[in-house]
Order: sequence, then C-alpha cells, then structure tokens
Amino acid sequence: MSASAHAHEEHGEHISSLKSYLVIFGILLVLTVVTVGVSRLGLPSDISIMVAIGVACVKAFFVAGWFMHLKWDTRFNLLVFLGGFWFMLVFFGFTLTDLGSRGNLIEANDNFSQRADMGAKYAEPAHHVEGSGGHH
Amino acid sequence: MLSHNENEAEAAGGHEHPAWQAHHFYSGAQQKASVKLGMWAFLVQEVLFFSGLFMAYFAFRYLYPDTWLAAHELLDWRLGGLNTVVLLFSSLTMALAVRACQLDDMKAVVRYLWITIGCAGIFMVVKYFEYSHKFHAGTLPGKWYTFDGIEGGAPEVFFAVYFMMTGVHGLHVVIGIGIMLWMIFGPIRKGKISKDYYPLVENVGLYWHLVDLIWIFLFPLLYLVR
Amino acid sequence: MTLASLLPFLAASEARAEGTFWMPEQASTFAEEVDWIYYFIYWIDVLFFFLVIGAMVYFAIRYRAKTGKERTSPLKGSHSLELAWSAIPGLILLSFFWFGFQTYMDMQVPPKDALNIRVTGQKWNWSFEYPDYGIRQGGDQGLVVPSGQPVMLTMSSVDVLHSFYIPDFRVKKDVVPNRYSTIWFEAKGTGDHQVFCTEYCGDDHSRMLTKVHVMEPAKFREWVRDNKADDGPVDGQSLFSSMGCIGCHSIDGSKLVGPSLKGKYGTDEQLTDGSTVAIDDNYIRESIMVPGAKVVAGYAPQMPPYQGRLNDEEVNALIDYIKTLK
Amino acid sequence: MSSTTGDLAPGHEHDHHASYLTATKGVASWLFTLDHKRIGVMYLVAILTFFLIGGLAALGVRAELFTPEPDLFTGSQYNRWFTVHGAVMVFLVLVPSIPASLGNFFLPLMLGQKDVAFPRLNLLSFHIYILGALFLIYTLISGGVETGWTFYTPYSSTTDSSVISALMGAFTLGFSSILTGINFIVTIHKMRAPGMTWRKMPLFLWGTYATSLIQVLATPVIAVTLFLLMFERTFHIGIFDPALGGDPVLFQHFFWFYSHPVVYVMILPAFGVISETVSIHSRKHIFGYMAIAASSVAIAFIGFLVWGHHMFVSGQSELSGTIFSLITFGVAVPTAIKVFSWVGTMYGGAIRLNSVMLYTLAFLFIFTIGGLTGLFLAVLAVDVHMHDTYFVVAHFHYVMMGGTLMGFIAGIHHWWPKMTGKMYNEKLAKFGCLVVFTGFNLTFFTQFVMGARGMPRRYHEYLPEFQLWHQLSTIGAFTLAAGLFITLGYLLLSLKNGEKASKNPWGAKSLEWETESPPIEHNFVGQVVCDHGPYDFDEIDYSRG
Repeated sequence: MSASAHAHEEHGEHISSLKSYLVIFGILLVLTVVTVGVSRLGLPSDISIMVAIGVACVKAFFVAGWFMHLKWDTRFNLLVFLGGFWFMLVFFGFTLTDLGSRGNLIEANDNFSQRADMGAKYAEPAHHVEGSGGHH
Repeated sequence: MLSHNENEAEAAGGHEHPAWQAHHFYSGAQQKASVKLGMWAFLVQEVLFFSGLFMAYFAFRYLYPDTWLAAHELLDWRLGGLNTVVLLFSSLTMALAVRACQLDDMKAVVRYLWITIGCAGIFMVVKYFEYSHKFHAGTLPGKWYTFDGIEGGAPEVFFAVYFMMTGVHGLHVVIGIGIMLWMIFGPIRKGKISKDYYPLVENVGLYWHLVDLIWIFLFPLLYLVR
Repeated sequence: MTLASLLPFLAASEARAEGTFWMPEQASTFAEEVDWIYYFIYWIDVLFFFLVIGAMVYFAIRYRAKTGKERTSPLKGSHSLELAWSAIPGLILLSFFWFGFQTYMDMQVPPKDALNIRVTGQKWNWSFEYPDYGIRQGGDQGLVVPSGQPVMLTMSSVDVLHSFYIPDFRVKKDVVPNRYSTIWFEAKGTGDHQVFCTEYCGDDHSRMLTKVHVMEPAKFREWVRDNKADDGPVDGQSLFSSMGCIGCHSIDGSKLVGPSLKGKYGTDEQLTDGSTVAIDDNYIRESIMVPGAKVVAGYAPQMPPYQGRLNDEEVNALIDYIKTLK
Repeated sequence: MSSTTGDLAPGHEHDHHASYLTATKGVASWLFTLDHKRIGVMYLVAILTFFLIGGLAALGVRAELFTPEPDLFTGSQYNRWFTVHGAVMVFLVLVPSIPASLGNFFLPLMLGQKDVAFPRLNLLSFHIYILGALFLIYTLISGGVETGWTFYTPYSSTTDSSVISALMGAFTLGFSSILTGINFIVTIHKMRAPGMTWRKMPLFLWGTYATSLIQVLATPVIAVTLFLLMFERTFHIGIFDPALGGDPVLFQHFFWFYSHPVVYVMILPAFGVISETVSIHSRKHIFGYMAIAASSVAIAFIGFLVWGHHMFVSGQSELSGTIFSLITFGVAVPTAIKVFSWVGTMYGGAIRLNSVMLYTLAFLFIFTIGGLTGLFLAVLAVDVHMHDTYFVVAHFHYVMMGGTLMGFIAGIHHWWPKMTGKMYNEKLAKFGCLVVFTGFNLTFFTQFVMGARGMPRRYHEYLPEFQLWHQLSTIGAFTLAAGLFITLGYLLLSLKNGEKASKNPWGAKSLEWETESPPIEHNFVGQVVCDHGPYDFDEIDYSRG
C-alpha cells in the first residue's frame, strides 16, 4: 500500500483501442456459442455443470479484464473484487457440505431399522394433499 | 504535530486544486482512487447479494436433481441465448461510452449510452415474453404451480429459484436503465463530465458490466445445463 | 403470590434430584460423558479466569497512579510471550474439540438393536407411536421407555420447527417438518424425566412439555401387554388423546385453540366463508383429513392434517367417540 | 461553547473556527448536514433511544418471568415482547452502535482528515437507518411480531403477524450498514494523514476497519435472505417452506452466514475502544500492537467460516457440525490473544482508576467470562445439552451486553470531553459503573446456572425449580436498568453544568486530541502531519529498557 495517501496513485488512465474492444466482444460471442454447443452434447449432468461454469468464468475473465479495466487497475482493486468471490465460495462450500452429508452417519452404519423408516435420504416432500406415504 | 500555516498546507497539497476536487481530499488523484475503490467495494456487495440466489440454485439442484433437469427443459434456451447476446453487446457499447468519455467526445458518449439503454430495453422485452409464456403454462412458483408435465420432486421450487434469480437480475437491469437516463439528462447535459473527471460514467459502466457478468453465469446454469 | 413464593431464596434451598450444581440428574449413559467434558472445560475456564482477572486486578492495584508523576515501562510487546499465549490455549482448545467430537459421534449413531419409537411434534404437544407394538401415546401420557436398553426416537414435525430436549439425558434434536431427525439414548435407573420443546414454535411453546417414564424392562413388557393394540375395536377415546386432539378441542365446552366438540354432532356450524354446514360423519372425516377445507367461523386454520397418520378404522372410531360427547 | 469568534452573522454563512455544534443553527442544518461529527452525534442519540426501547422490552420480559405463572402477558404477547427486545437490540442498537456513532465522529479526526471519503453517502446511510427504524417502529405499533429476531421458517412464513414490515426494517437497515462500511474502508485506505502508515494508526481504526469489511461482505447475504423470506410469505414461493418443498435448515444457513459475522461487527469496535482506553489510561504503549491489529482482521475473516455452531442440533449433518466446531476454536484464539494483550498493557503502567478505566476493567472481567463460556457452546457434545437454553442467553449477553455495551459506554466516557467539550461528574460515573456491573452480573450469571440445568430459552412459563434464579435475574435486570439511567443522568447533566474540557484531558497522543474540544467544523486548522505513534505517551521512560 503506498506509504501515504499523498503519493499520486497512477489512476487507470489507460485508453484501449476500438479494435481491442471489438476483439473482446468477438471472443465473448464465440464463447457463448461454445457454451450453448457444449450443453447440446448431452454430457452427464455434473460434468456439464462444471463445463458451463468453466466457460462462464472465462467469459467473466474477459469482461472483468478488459471491459472493467481490471487489467490496468491497481492490484488492490483486483484483490477486492476476487476477495468477494472467496466469501461466496465459502458460503457455497460449507452449505453444500451440509446438504451432501446429511444422514451419512446413519447410512454408513447400515442401520436397517433406520433405513426402512427413513425411505429416501431426504423424505420427498408430499406437496399435494394425497401425501406420498410419509408425514404431511 | 499540527503545521499551523495555511499556505504550507497549500504547498503540501501539490498543484492548484481542479474544480471538481472536493475540499476534504488532498489531490484529484486521491479522489479518483477513492471513488474507484468505493465502487469496487459496492460491486463486491452486489456479488454477495447474488451469491444468495446462486446458493439457492445449487442447494435445490442438489436436493432435487431429476426434477431440476426435467423442469429446466421448459425454459426456452433460444430466448436466453438472444438475451445473452443482447446484454454482451450492451456491455460493449457501455465500454465504448467510457472510452468516448476518455477521448472527451461527449456526443459519442450519449450515442453509446442510448444504444446500451436500447439493448437493455430489448432484454426486458424478451424477458416479458418469457414470463408471460410461463404464466400461461402455469409453471409458476409455490402454490400457483398448476403445470402437470413433471412428476415427483418439487418442480415449483425450480420455478421459484428461476423467477427469483431472473427477477432480481431484471430489477438490476431496470435500475441500470434508470441511472443511465439520469446520467444523460443530468450530469452529461450539464457538462459535469469531461476527460479529466468521468468516474460517474466509469462507475455506471462497472455496474453494468457486473449485471452482464451475473447474466453470463445465470444463463448457462438456468437455461442450458443438462 | 405469597411472600414466600416471591422471595424463595430466603426459603430452604429448593429440592433438586441429585445432579451437580451445574448439571441436572445423570439419567442416561451419555450424561456422565457430557458432564465429564463439561467439568473438564469448567475447571480450565476457572483457572484461566483467575489467571487473567487476577493479573488484571493485581496490575490495577500494583501499578496504580498515585502521584501522577510516575514513569511507565517502555515495554511494547514480547514475541515469545505472545507466541506462548497463542499456542498453549490453542492446544487446550483442540483437546476440548476432540473430547466433544468423540462423545458427539457416539450420540449420533443409534445402535442396531435400539427400540424404535416415532415421535411427532405439532403445535404445542407431542405424540408417540411404537410401530413394533402398535401403541400410541399422547403428550400427557408421556413417553414410556425401558431402562438399560437403547431407545431410538425417529422424529418429525407436522407444522413448524420444534426440538425434543431431555435435560436429564443430555439429548436434544430439532424436529423438522418433512424430514426425520433421530436421537437415541439408554436410560439408567427408573423414574420420570422432564421433556421440553426448545425450538421456538409460537404461543404455547412453553407449554409443549411431556415426560419420559423410565421403567424396569419387566414392568415395561407388562405395560406393553396392557396397552398393545389387540385386534379388538380401536378405542376412539384413547385415540382422541393420543393423537393430540384433546390439546386443541375440549370435550367440556370450553374454547381452546379449536372449537369444543361437546354436543356438536348433528348440529349446524357457521364457517369462515359465511356458509353453514351440518356436523355429520363426512364433515368430521374431511376436517380430520383436510382441516383447512371447512374452518369454523372465528377460528384460525391451525389444525395440522392427519392425512396418512390415521387409517379409516381409526377415523370411524374417532367419529363414534365424538358422537358420544353430549 | 468554545466558539472563538463573536456572534455569528445571520443566515447560513458560518464561521470556520466555531465548534461543529454551533457552526450552523436549525434542525435542517442537523438533519441534512454533511459533517461526519453531527452525523455521529445524531446516530448516538438515535441508538441510545432505541437502546431505551429495547431495554424496556427486556424489563417487560424479566418482570413476567418473576413468577412461573403467566401473570402479565399471554403467550403470544410475551413472544412479541422478547422479539421486540431481540430485533431492536440487534438491528437498531448493536450493529450500528460504535461504528456509526463514535466511528463516524472519530474516524476522520483520528486520520487527521476533514471528513470521511463520501460525506453525502454518509448522510444517505443515516437517512436509510432512520427509514429502517421507521419500519421497525411501525411493526411495534401494529402489534409487534412474535417470530423471534431470527425469523426461523416455516414459523415466520406462516404466522399472521406483521412480519413483512419487520423484514423490510431489517432489510433497509442492512443497506445503511453496507454504505457505512464502504465509506470507512475507502477512508482508511485512501485518506490517512501524511506519515500515518498502517502501523501508526490507532487500534480503534483497525477495529473499525475489520468491522467495515464484515459489514460489506456479510450484510448483502441477509439482504437476499430477508428478500426471499418476504417473497416466501407473500407469494409462497416455497424455498424455505418445507410444505412446498423448501428446506428450513437452508434458511438457517442463509441467516447465520450473516448473523455470526454480524456478532463480530458488534464486538470488534468495542475491542478497538478498549485497546485505546486501556493503553491511554495506563499511560503505557499497547502490548503487542501488531498482534491486536492482525487479530482484528483475522477474526473478521475466520468469523465467516464458523456460522454452523448455531446449528449443531438443527438437523445439520454431523460432518459439517464437526468442521464448524473445529474452526470455531480457531476464532477463539485471536480473541484470547487480545484479552491477554490488554491485561499485558496494564503491566508497568501508571493506571489512573477513573470511570473510563473502571468501565474498561468491567469490560475485561465480563468479556472474559463471556469468552470462556463460549467454549462450552463450541464443543459438540456439550452444546447438544446447552443449545437454546438460558446458558446461551447468558453467554451472548455477557459478550454483547458486557462486551459491546461496556465498550460503548467506555468509549462514550473516554471521548465525551472531545465530543461535547464538557467533563462529566467523576464520582457519579464511578458509582454508575459499580451499579451497572453488579446489576449485570446478578442478571446474567444466574442465567448460566439455570441454563446448564436445562431451562429452555424464550419460555413464557417455566418449572418452579427455576424460580429462584429467575427472580434473582429479574432483580438484577432492574438494578442494571437503574445503573444505566444513572449513567444517562450525569452525562446529560454534564452538558448543562459540566466544567469546560481541555483539548487533551487524558494526555492522549492520537490526532483527535490535537484539535479543539468540541472540534471546529473542519476538524483541523491547516494540514495535520502524523509524526508519532498513537501510544508514545510522555510518561513512558525509555531509559528503563
């Protein structure tokens, strides 16, 4: 961090050429076509979601880098922006860990009496009145 | 230690203050850097706001995998794709508006802003068709779900997440349109924006690119993923 | 309120089942382990408390400014001391975690041969069901369990979140709608133990109490024989209390959460939408299965649906019982 | 008032050397001011008013609990009283408490600046705070809400009290908190006095900085949670309502992802105040400056990883419960380092036992108990027994009421001369501190005992075996209230006839003490250069080695 706020920070005065913006726009269009195409291939769902997020991240990289001038901005602003995603990933990670591992312990012990009653790991919610056997 | 004479403060302040510099900043560069950092902090807050909606998406995709894939077939990916292209183009024109500002070409700035507002309008119109189609088909959240094409699971939760995500994103697009209109008829018309001081246009640009960024993630997750 | 009840601390110390100062009676196998961990942490806390606060008080007295001209030490920190008072507490805390984790895992995994009891929480009372013996118990009758044998409760709620908490057994688990949550325990000795609802659930959250009656295994088997649902006709009256109807519908005419059912059979009743309906078999059956369909005027649609929890024979028994309420 | 010039020219033209209190006149000059000091004072008045409302609600709850039978309220009324107490205290008092009042007032002064980075944004966040408060006041008037301040679903999405206006209130207050956070982050990063590096900043600014990070990063998640809950209630979208396929435990994840970091928003500024007061009034350099500064930021970051310890028995999986329990002990270490460093600061000092120091010692005493009892709740097995009992209520009151509030009062006393230019009555202050301290401990230590014995929280009626402890707690609550009224009394009294305060009554070295008391409108005359650390007091004898 500059020793004191007094030093004149080099403000992102960078002016990109019209051509570079159009090139970036072209890349984004191509990536959009790619992501649509990939989804047509019928990959198994967990792989296809990884690919979709991957392509979206690449597009995000281009938008943030060139359109949002992060390439020529101070390192700290880039850190601030990426820092936000760290907390988002923490939120996703811990919550999905919980959702994914509910009832593991009981199943891991193959507790028959428990399994018969539990039915699906997560009792399908009986949303219409004629309940699906479980409590409603 | 407090240095007591005024003019020494002047010298310490460097060159004579530009007109737009607020009294509590030492220099123009410090003000610009502060405004930029403030905007990035605001964008981080927006990212975390949408993270809640994406969390709901991933949570219910995990809890109801099969109905999730069945329900998302009902979304028209062509309309989604069109909206993606429209939003990407509006992002380009917004970036060009900021560039025009750097080149002090105010007329080009206004022209690009109008194109961006136009694209945003198209985006909302396409969204209107998508929504009205869903209202007729009965694929709505919660107890309004009357569609019977999908069996088992909870397809209405998918549509709850769909309407929440696209609805809040649409709201941000409308807010963007409002700010751009205000900018055209307010600061730009009054000549407050110039080559030396244009953080307002730059910040609106950053906000708009973030709205586009969120749609870039939202489109494949909702419309495409098999 | 007599004076004595106002200032009981003047009265003799209140009677408490034998538990330690902090912890209630140890009535389950977990209780000792949990209490051991509690007192392990408790005494280390007391030690650290006297270390920190003792040092604070001593410094406040020893280095008190008397003349206002004292000079103070230039000490700004000491890396070795700072390292020590980070690492040592860190290790102690890890040991706390480890002991807690061990016992917690034992508490989460019910043994295979546990007696399985279904617990249903609903707004403001509990009901129990012994699937192996076909017995049903209401909240006021309590949960009867054998001593010295693992018992597993598979719990679910029909409306909002509740939480089944037995302080003497040191067990607690939230009871979530549309999901099963399980706790298990092995009771020791005999006697009654209080059960609380500890997840806020509305007006009578503090009245949603019941008791666990721990019996000798022999006495328990005898109790099962007495209450086993033999093939004879299902008794409507016992169902009326075991399924929790008594909690909201009185049989003496007094207005509770729901309307009283005394003398209602065969009369007409005005509904919230203004129409009137005759209270006959069909209305009672429908109101049991889909309570929200025809709600009596002046009452909120609070009643949980019993769809899938009562078979036709039991519904008929309930209807016959309601007919007898004059 | 210490206005250095004669009477002011009429109209809004104002004299630059008059105190900020008298520089301009009239209500509009206050409600639409851009001066961070006036905004700080307005926040202080608003926060103390809501603290009074929340406190009275608490006295109502404690009065009802004097006897096991329901004598004052019905079940539903009691639930509304404790919800009002919870919601008003959390959203309107504790979250903005120190950062919005003392932080707003002293951040620019301590940085040697004329104002925060975005003065208009600062005023906007105050107006949003008032708007949010109006929503909560409307909720009070329209019969209150009986969902508890945690709004757990499916109860909150199916009950028929005015929950929507309460949610709108909390939702709006969130944005006020975010805007203040953004303002402070930019001010601390970009607007420090020349010569003031990060290591020469007072620790109060480190505490406020860490708090602002959490405010910006955590508050948006509660905003989207309340937004979804509002839609859940009105349109039954079924995300959190199990009857429609939603998952109530998912709501708890959403809620606590904000609500645990927010408890660090509440306590970190109090840590900042205590770091200042313990060092200044012991006339000794703070012990382990970098350790305290770094632990503030460390708490801010680790604070985001531990929210699951609120949900050990909620149906959360055992694996995530274990992970949360382990990391919770990780966040306990930096907190312990702070407490040890504060006590270490007192070693070898020349401690002046004035009222500020008494409140600081009270903070250390109470917060140590609060912290140590938190360890029981972080241990998986013991939390199963302790969760949702009065043990938890006692724990969070020890750290919130004992921590944040004691820090807030210590801060108010420490900076009162600078804010108002008046000294308060020292003897009354010490007496007030004693009454508050005894009232506090009597109220809440008894709750530890009954909580461990199994007394559930949020109970309107309870078993007779807990009556003794409830009665002691109620008596303690009224003693505590009396102590707080004494404090309010002599502080207001000092405004009228307190003796004039000097520029630097405590001999402190941070920059806010280099300007007038109360400060002039633009804080400093000319340029402030920071050439010394905030804790290099004259009494320090460097020859001692």
